[in-house]
Amino acid sequence: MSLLYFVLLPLLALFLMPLYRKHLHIISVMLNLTLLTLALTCTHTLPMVERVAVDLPFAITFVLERASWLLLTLFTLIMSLVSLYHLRYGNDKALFVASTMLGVGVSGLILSHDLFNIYIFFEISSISAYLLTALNQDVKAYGGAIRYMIVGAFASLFLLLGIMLIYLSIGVLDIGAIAERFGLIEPRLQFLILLSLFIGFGIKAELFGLNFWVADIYQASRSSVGSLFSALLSKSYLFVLFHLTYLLHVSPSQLFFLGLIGALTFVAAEFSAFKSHESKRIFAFSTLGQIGIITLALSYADAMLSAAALMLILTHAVAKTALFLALDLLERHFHSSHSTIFARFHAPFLMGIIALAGLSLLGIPPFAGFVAKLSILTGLASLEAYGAVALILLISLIEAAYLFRLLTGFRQGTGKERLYVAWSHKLLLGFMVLLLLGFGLMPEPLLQLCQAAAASMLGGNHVPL
Amino acid sequence: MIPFLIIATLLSLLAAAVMAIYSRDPAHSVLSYMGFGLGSTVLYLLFSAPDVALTEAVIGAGVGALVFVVALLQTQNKEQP
Amino acid sequence: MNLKRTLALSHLLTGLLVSVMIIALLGTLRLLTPPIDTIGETLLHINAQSTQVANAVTSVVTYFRGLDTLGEVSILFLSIFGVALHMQHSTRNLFGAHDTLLQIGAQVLFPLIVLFGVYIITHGHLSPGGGFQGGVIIASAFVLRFLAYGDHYEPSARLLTLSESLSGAGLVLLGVLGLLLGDRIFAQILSLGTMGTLLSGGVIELVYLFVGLKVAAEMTLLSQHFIKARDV
Amino acid sequence: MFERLGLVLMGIGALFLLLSALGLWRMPDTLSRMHASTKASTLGILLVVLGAVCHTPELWFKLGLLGLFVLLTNPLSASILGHSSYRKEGFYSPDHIDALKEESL
Repeated sequence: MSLLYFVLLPLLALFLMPLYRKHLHIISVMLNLTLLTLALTCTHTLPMVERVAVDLPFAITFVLERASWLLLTLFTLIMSLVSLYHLRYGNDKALFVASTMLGVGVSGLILSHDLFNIYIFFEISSISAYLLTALNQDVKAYGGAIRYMIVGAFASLFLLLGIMLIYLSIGVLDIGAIAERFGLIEPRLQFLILLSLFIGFGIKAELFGLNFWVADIYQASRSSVGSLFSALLSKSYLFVLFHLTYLLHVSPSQLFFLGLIGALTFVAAEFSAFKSHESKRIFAFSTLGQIGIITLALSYADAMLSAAALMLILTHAVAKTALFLALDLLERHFHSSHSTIFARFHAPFLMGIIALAGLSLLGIPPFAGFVAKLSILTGLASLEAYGAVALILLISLIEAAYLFRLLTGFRQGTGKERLYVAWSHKLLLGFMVLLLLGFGLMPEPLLQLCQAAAASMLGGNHVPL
Repeated sequence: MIPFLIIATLLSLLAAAVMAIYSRDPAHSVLSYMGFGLGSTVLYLLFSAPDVALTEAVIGAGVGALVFVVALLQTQNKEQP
Repeated sequence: MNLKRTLALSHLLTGLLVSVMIIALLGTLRLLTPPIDTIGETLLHINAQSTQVANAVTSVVTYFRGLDTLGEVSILFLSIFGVALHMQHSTRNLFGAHDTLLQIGAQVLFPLIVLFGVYIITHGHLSPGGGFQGGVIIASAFVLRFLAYGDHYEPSARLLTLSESLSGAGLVLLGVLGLLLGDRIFAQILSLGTMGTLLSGGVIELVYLFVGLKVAAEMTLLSQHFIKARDV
Repeated sequence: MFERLGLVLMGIGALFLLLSALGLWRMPDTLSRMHASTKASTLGILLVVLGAVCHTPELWFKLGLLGLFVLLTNPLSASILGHSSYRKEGFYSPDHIDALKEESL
């Protein structure tokens, strides 16, 4: 079993496209389920290290340890769910190409331990994200895609600058080798490298100050694409950012800066979500808010908090996927995603899904989101960061306010228009909510997985040279 | 000799880039862009990277300029229907 | 968000970028103590041992960093797919010239240019060049025909797509075969031959062949889409 | 000996190229500029190629192909340029004879 299959199999499926051009949706489901199975079979053989072509220092190394395994499983799961969701809508070539490529990009991002290879996967995932944004082929979609492209070009420029400076000064690109020699670089140059890497990944991970574009992109694209963006794309960039941060042993003041950025992201995003009235914008800003909390928690470089942050990544990804897919059903029916449409129809099932997933997002007891948020709060309290605790609790009120506003919008207009939801979609959405509920009631196994992952992420998971 | 050539090429690159930005006629900009591509080809050759030079000559000065020319023709068609 | 604000934003970002780059360059000029010299030596040493390829750049591109090349090929595929998706309704040719001299010239030059491209691809492991460059050169022969013949020249889009896809699949399959038969991606499953001859380098030559075919088909498709695009 | 000859030939070729560039700079209109640039530069490049062959004779095949390629493409592109320039602005002729007008372009 080789780790490269996570990259090679989707590429093969993509290049063989002309052979089965009528059945792309079925191939997509089969591919993603295969990858999910592959990811699950890797459980017992962690950590796995694989070298491409030659040995170090020129080798590209692929590493699968606890943390990246957790994310890889999550990504393949989400991809499978989304492709199952699209099964009913038939053959869509553009969606197939872009989403499969996005899968290649994000799995490469978390698997690869070579900085330039990471850049390649960064580009692959970015370009597929532009394509996904432009999927609707109308003026709004093109505008969003072009804006995304300009921002993305800046991100990759800064990333390339950082990579170039690293290669010029120590002559290696493998992350483990860089971590060993990073201390040898002149401190001012170190700061410059960290800054450009931070800007590069921060733009894509939608951090504060660099995220002015996010809501427009989500609004321009389809809702089902939004689920891919918020569950896969930003999470993988965030993972790489913090993976590098931990490996390079950045100073406490720089970690504090990251935490500050996280807190600012959180506050700004939740306020913006409160102000907006378009459901896709609201969920986009809420994704930003969650990313803020995750950044804040990860910036403490503490085992318990990092585990909690990983848990939040998992629960948030599943909840957001359910929300966006439900929204996509609405959008396909009404051709709009303004929050007033919620008052126009009668669909108790969809309403229930949105409500339950929203509750999990908010952190209400029987759901998995609650466990994640609670462990973040207790972790912060055990580090005596009471300011952060108070901030999260306070801002969560705002989150509660806009989510309840959305839900009351639902209740007002009962019985106007019936919305038919196919049983397969019901099954899919119900599965996701049950997943959230199940992990909320029995959080122990998941928490243990997250703790092991956090330990391996913080421990530097050093690849022996 | 080589350092002098490098500096001369760099200066002409700078001139080509400035001309590409500030010339009024878009066609002149495209021409300057092609000049920029050729200049960088020479630069790569001077740095003894013939592979990169070949790529730059074919893609930078050839295909890139073709895309610009096509875009130029399309927009001009739009202006005078 | 209107155009003005977007523009202002991009100016701001450009300013930021330029200042950071200038600072970086000024800083690096003083601070760097490059260890690069040693890398080149090591690389040539490894290359002589493991690949038997005269052009060391080629063995870096296709073998040591084969995965990166695969990624770049798929980036190219993705961007050309994007262009094709949004420009697919071609109506008329932009260059409607009917110049007899140009047509005859194109007829004479077409096989020569293709031959040159094939030469560049197949000699990628011996001299500067390789799949990317040769592929683009072959595509430029097709561009010449587009220019000369206007609407009367339509290469089969189906054939182009098929050759593009199959060469990409061949590239990935080569990697998978390396994983299955050897121990790593693009492992040398063929004999290496002696350095400097045409049939040396084993898998590397095949990789460049596939890359060249793919790039040629992709670039031809791309230029066809651009030249025959409907009024935007 | 042959090396010396090759260098001289290359020098003459470079001189022709310089002259053609000068003509491109100094001539008044498109057609006369092309007159200066195409002929002189074709000759110049061929002389440079010939000089290179004399300088390193083992490259004769590739350099011969290069010369052939230049001979094929340079006049062709010049003719296309001339045609399109004529179609755009015509040319100056003191006795108002325009032989190209009768041809269908």
